[in-house]
Amino acid sequence: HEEKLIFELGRSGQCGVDLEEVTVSDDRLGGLRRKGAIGLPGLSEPEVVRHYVRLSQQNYSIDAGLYPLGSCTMKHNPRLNEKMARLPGFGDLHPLAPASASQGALELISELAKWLTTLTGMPAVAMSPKAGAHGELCGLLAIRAAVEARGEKRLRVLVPESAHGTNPATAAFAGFTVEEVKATPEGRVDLDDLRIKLGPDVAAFMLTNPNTCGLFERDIITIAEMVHDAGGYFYCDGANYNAIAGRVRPGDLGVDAMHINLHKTFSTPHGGGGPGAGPVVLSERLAAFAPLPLLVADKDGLRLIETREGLPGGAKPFGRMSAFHGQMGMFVRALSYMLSHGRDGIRQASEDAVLSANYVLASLKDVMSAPFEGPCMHEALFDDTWLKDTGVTTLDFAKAMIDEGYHPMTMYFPLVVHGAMLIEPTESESKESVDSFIHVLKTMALEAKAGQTERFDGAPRLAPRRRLDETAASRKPVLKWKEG
Amino acid sequence: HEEKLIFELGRSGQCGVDLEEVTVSDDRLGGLRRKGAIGLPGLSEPEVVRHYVRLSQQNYSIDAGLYPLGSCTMKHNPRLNEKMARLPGFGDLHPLAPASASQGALELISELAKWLTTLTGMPAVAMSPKAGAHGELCGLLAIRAAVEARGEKRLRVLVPESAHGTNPATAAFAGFTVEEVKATPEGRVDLDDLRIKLGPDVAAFMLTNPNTCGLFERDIITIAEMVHDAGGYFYCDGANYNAIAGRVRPGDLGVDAMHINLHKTFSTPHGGGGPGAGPVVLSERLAAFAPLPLLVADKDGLRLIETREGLPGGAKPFGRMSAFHGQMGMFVRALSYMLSHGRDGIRQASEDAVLSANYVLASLKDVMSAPFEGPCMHEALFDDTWLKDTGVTTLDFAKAMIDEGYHPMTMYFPLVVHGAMLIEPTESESKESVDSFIHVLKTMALEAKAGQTERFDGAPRLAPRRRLDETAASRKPVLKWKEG
Amino acid sequence: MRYLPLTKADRAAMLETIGVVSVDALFKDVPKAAEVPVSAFDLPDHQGELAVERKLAAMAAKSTASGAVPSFLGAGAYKHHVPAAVDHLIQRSEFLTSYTPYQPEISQGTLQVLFEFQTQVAMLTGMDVANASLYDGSTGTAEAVLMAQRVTKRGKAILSGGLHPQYAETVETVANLHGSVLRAPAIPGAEEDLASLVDDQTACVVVQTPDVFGLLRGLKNIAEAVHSKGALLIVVVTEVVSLGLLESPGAQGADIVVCEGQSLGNGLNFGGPYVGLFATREKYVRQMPGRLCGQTVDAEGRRGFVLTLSTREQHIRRDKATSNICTNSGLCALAFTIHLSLLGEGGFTRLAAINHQRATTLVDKLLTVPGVSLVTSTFFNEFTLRLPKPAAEVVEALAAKGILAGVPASRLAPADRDQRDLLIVAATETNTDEDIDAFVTALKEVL
Amino acid sequence: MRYLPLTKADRAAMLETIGVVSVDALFKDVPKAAEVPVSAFDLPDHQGELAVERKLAAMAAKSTASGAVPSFLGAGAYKHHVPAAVDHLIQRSEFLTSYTPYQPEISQGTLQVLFEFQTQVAMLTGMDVANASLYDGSTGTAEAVLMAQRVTKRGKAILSGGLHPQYAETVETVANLHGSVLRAPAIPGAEEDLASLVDDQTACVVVQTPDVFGLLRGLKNIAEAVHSKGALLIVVVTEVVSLGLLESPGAQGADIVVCEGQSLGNGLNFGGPYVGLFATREKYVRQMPGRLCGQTVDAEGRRGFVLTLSTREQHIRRDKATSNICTNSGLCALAFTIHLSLLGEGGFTRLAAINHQRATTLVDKLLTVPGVSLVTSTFFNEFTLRLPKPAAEVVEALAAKGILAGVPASRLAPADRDQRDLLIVAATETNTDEDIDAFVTALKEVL
Repeated sequence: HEEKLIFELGRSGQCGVDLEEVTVSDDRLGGLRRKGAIGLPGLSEPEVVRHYVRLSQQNYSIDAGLYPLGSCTMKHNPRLNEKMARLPGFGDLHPLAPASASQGALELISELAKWLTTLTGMPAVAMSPKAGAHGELCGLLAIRAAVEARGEKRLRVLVPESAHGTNPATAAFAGFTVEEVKATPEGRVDLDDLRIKLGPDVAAFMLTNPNTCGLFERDIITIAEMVHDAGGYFYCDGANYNAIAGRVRPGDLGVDAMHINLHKTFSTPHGGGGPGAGPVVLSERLAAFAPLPLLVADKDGLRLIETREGLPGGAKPFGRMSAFHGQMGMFVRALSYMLSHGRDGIRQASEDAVLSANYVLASLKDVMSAPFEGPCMHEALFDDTWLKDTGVTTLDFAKAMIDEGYHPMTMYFPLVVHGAMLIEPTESESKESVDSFIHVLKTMALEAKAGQTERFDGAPRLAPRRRLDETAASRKPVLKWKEG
Repeated sequence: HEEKLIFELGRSGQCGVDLEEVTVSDDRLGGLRRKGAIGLPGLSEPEVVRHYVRLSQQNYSIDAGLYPLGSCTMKHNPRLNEKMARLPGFGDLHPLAPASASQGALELISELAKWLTTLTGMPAVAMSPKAGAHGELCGLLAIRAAVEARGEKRLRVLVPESAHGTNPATAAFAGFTVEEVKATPEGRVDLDDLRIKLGPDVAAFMLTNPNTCGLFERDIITIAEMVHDAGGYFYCDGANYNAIAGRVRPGDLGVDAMHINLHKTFSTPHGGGGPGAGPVVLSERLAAFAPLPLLVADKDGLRLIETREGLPGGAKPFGRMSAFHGQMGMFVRALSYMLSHGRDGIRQASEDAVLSANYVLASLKDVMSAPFEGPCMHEALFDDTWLKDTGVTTLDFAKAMIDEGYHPMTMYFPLVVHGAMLIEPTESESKESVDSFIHVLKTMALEAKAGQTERFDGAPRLAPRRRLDETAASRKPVLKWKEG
Repeated sequence: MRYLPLTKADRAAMLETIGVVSVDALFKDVPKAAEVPVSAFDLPDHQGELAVERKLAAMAAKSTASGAVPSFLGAGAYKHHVPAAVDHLIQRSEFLTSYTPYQPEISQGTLQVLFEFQTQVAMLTGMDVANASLYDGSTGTAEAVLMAQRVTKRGKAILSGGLHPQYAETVETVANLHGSVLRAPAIPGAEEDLASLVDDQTACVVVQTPDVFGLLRGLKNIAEAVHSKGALLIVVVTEVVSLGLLESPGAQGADIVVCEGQSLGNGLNFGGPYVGLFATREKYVRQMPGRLCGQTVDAEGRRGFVLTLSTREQHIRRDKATSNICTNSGLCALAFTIHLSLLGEGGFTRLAAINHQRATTLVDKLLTVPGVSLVTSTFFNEFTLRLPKPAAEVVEALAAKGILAGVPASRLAPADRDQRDLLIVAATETNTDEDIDAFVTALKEVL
Repeated sequence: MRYLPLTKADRAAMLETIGVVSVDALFKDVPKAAEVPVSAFDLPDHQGELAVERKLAAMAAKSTASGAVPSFLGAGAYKHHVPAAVDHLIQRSEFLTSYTPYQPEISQGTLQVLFEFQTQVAMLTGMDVANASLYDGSTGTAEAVLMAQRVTKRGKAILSGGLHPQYAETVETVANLHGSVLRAPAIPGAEEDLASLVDDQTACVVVQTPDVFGLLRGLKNIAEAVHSKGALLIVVVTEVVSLGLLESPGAQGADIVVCEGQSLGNGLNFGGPYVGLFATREKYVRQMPGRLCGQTVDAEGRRGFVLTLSTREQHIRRDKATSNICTNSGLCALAFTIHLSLLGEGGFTRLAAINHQRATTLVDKLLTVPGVSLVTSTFFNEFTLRLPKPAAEVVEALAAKGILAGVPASRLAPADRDQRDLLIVAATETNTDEDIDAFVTALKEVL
């Protein structure tokens, strides 16, 4: 079925809402009344509902199957959290309602902040960043402000070569120059290279831990000390926090700032690409520089400090990440998740995530090839050595998984591994589900190696679409519908 | 994908809820504590959610496509109605809460009753029947009580041969013997035959109008008079009320009782086979016999009379259809639908339903064959004359529609038409949608007649299952899962 | 008119294809005298969503939701916590807006759910087979009596005095048409001697456990007595959660078991829609009312499910059908099945234990109130108290204090003076210690 | 632990396959000193759904929902009626629980929605192209300024005094890193002379309309001035519904248009998540931040959609990317698109007219209150009043009477003494005549 665009389905004179026609005068419009039509199509409610139901049916989802995207943490999204986020006292509360009318919401933010700081062992948290990359920016701006407060000028940021693209992008966005630190053959930070590159002009070292190869950085405490000794700050990318939450406190590792992807570790739904939320926990050294707004408690209850007027003692906010107070809807979901799991459940979830990934690694490492020695953390990394001479690429293999009812794993990331395949089953999968997945991958791998490559050729075949021409799309971009 | 049964997926020690383990003593259990295990499987929440999401994906639905089931009225189910039914004052209200705590719910029932009686032009309505067939039963029991109150004995009920199976089944259920009245070649009640069969032992004539051939009974007023003249009551099956609501009042036609399928005309969702709701409107002659509970208003507000104690003057309820007060959840949805449409919208909906059916009839009658002259009401009836000698049956044709993305139409009903195909597009379909449907049927019909019958052979092929062996299922019924 | 996709232009084009000038021409078979203008209806015109929502929300606000106050109402409908996943899943378009699964190739979702439901119901009740649900417990009980009349070819149905009076009235309304109904008088807190009423004209005896007063009824003796006369024992359970703690009716000799399934997956809804569970022994399967889902294979040999044994049903058998029912309570059955799947063996038995423990705690505290005594020595999550004054007055007085205290027995049986001071009280996992204390305190105040 | 499917037995079997004796062995790379026992966390253990729901519901009950009282709050977030179908559809598993559509073969649903969204945004804003959404209006504005700095290779950004102060602060936080930001002082109710501030170092001028006080800003003059200096005009719209009644920024010469899209499809949510709309001229497309969805064909020639121009993005370009953003506000954009599809041209323009009419009615009634004057001679659905006493005090006094009267300008700009008595008031289609009368009456009482 080819579902048309709403612009092709709609027609003038039709409408999916019933609103009265009112006549308004021009008196208070300053001559700015719209002259032409907008061009929006008209559709009745039944047509709109069917259109979007049909479109949804062309999507894969975690509710319908295992979603083994390494570094994305596609775990179960409890519906309780959706229900809680829709409580009118949260979902229908205006961000500029008086503090007296907002106590419940402020209490929720306060409670979530307590969970985040307690779990991470860090003294402070900036709640307002709206996604992981936004959290990185927040952390780097706090570092920048701290460096400036010390009267120093440090304009370099170091990142490992295996880093997520957001790390260098954010550092550049925050006005730093970026330099890469090499990886060892064991897939971890090369301490010698780090030592060479650290210096009085380095503001921060950004490290994902567990790292993007799915490994825990064994020398992390040494790394933190090296960075601190050089006068820099240690930024930890919390993308992989799901492996260690409830068991390891980043604060104990010497981390100065770490963003937490609530949509990964704490299961707010990915929603087809957002919204996320990326609160940043901060060390004692950075806490004072947290951005506005600040949440404080006094005798009248909780209140927000939203401007530089009336700051509490010592606060030196570097600025503001966005209007209002952050992703409240995601906060409610995350707290609902945390309360449900409890400290014991969060720890168990981390352990199960790691257990599942190692189970996948152990079960597949003989038919596929793993570039690094295990154990891994919550994701299992393979390279494409084992596909050599088969004519099958990582891409082919991943796309063929679609025909078996699975979303592909993360491919070609991290960049340090050739033809990388990064598999993260998460703690939400049953053993039976993981076993089926392993069985399918094993079967496919053996076929590929045996030269039975038909299924890989131009896969997928059973999806709503065959492979799409991405080159044509970017060569001559068609970014909106045009009549005719 | 073959989705296992929960019993095959689950395992002991797993659970999808977190409930504390409490120890209870036997003191107040009278020695009746359960000894053995029940045998239920254990599954975590993610597994349960995925299981039912995957199962749902094997279903067709009105949200995803046109559902042309004649006599079933598969129309759009507005989500507003779902939201309204979940308002705590309706959805979380106990049926035996004190009247003082139930005023809002009683007001809703009262308001819905007003809409139903006003639209039908009937003085009273019994709200408690839980589905259409239950409403028929309610109507016949009221008739039975009225006959008995007159000191008469009338044990026959007449139904047309084209009637829904529920009509004779209900009449028998209510203790009547059933006799069929013939149809004319024009697909309507044979008045001569009716006249012959009416008599002093006939309690009621049951007629669907518009009838099951999709036609309005032109002589309905005469029919009512004939029945009344013979001392009987005129029961109208309201299954097809969707064609005339807001335009014709059954009360004006001489009807004594008519059930209204809220899940058809007033769009409460079919839910894969229920729940429905079947309030019965009653004429002056039957109103006194309406079953308990009765809703009355007095100085303290609204209240229910639930037992024979304290009946209002003249009330002679024949009994009780069910515990409590009927399908409240459906009442809310239906009233939400009515308020949204208004009297003008309900009329327009009827007109559009009739228009669409006639459009289908006009567009297909040259390639398929229609047994009766139009215009039809809200459903278009075809027979299988046009399939003669093609080797394709009504069943084949209907099943092949599945491969084109459509639910089949109603088949082999009404029984008076050979190989019947009854198509009801409803008012919820856009012209474009109906045009696509017509185009597909026309293409298929031309192929069938041209001898291109491959697609019909063993259709469907693209559905989650091929044709299922119903004979085997009923010969040796397997009605539950068994271990191993 | 947001729900109607046809535009004026569409209508004109369609009329042209049909070959008539106006839609009125399509109604030509309607007698002119019977057509009325829209103004004939004293009802409002169409309204936007916001207006409808305001009106209905204002109405709903005039009732007291069970979740809004301490609430101890039972007597056939129970407030339980339903996991959020249940309501989410039943609202999926593919479940909510699909029809009866007559076309199995594109209805395996609904059908497999029904097969799972039937299996769960058979397990809970301890019976061989179950159907795909009936409207509710009360109509299911009536169907059970009619089925017993068919099976035994006898007319007399004996109803225990502990059967919920509204169930008994529902049974009487239809079973008297095909035989006779004998209702034993209610003896709150005690088992009546039903065995002595059974004779060789008896089709069935109907016993509810826990009974309407909350008393647990042992079934083995009555089963023996009934079977010795060739009659059937019908057991009714209005609180299905009790089956997590108590012996199943099937294990005690029941021939037909009917339950109200509302407690699992479904809200109170002021009495409906609910879901009737109906289970029986294998040998009676072809006499069962209602839909049945059965397992089979498709043309490629894959397991699949279909509606089966439809030769019992009205659309085939017409006036010879086993029942006139052609609807089940599909979506409510789905909710039941999902909730029970989430619970599983462990969760369901723990839930039952918690319910009993809550009721026990409540009883013990209420019995500290002077003048209050316990009528039901055994109970699951519901029991009956004798109060020192009419229970209906007490309930009203407590409602004014924001407590829904229970159901006065007089509401169900106003003619029975002996029941005037009896209050039927239920507790579930949703009742907190604070709820219980508030009840006890308020009761002391009003007595 | 209802969300964790592994049982003890599963874990043991998996450990055996891996070849280790306990899960601790899998954490062997973690320094021992850094591992803490679960007791190290001063937090509760896991809880059931009912307990969590009780706790969060009790918390939520301590806030005043906008729908619960007459509410006139705006200043960047607006209470509108969202049709029930929107929330139903966005909760479908396939939208809610899917990832970014990097695998287009199994993500056409999300992708086509984004393509529709981009088209709608381009239409509303009168621009050539739009992206697939950003976090919200404020961060979108910051991105727009950075983009202007990239496009013009100049550093200076001039912000109108009518720009929402929290937007201005968001811009300053990042744009100062790559240039300088000049904020014009706010002159409530009037347009400042921005043109005179533009020089050949200027990258862009940012104007909000309706501005934070509700005043409508004409853009043609400033567009001309800005373009004559080779700079870009960035237009910010915080109330996207205004575009149904007012001329689009694109038609008035804007180069980049940023809107907060919350008003359509999305709830107030105490400030987030919201959805930023971002549109620009064709020639700047490769300098845009954020995801873009483009049309293409699949291997069989069928139309399909993919994420495109990703060479701008961080996962390819790393530190050379146009932005560090790798998330859009997908589900909020979906809600926006569904709501706008339901509205269509007719519904959207009627909605805008109703909003203006509501605000006009409210203004006229409020101006009957002694001492109250109107600061903004033009407005859409929001305006600013001067009160005879500090607005923050009045707001608190009215809140105590159950009316959320508006946003005191001093909350956004406490340092500006001139704004102390200014109250920013919004009205939408959700405000009834009764709401308005209650506000007017209460205001008379507190002044």
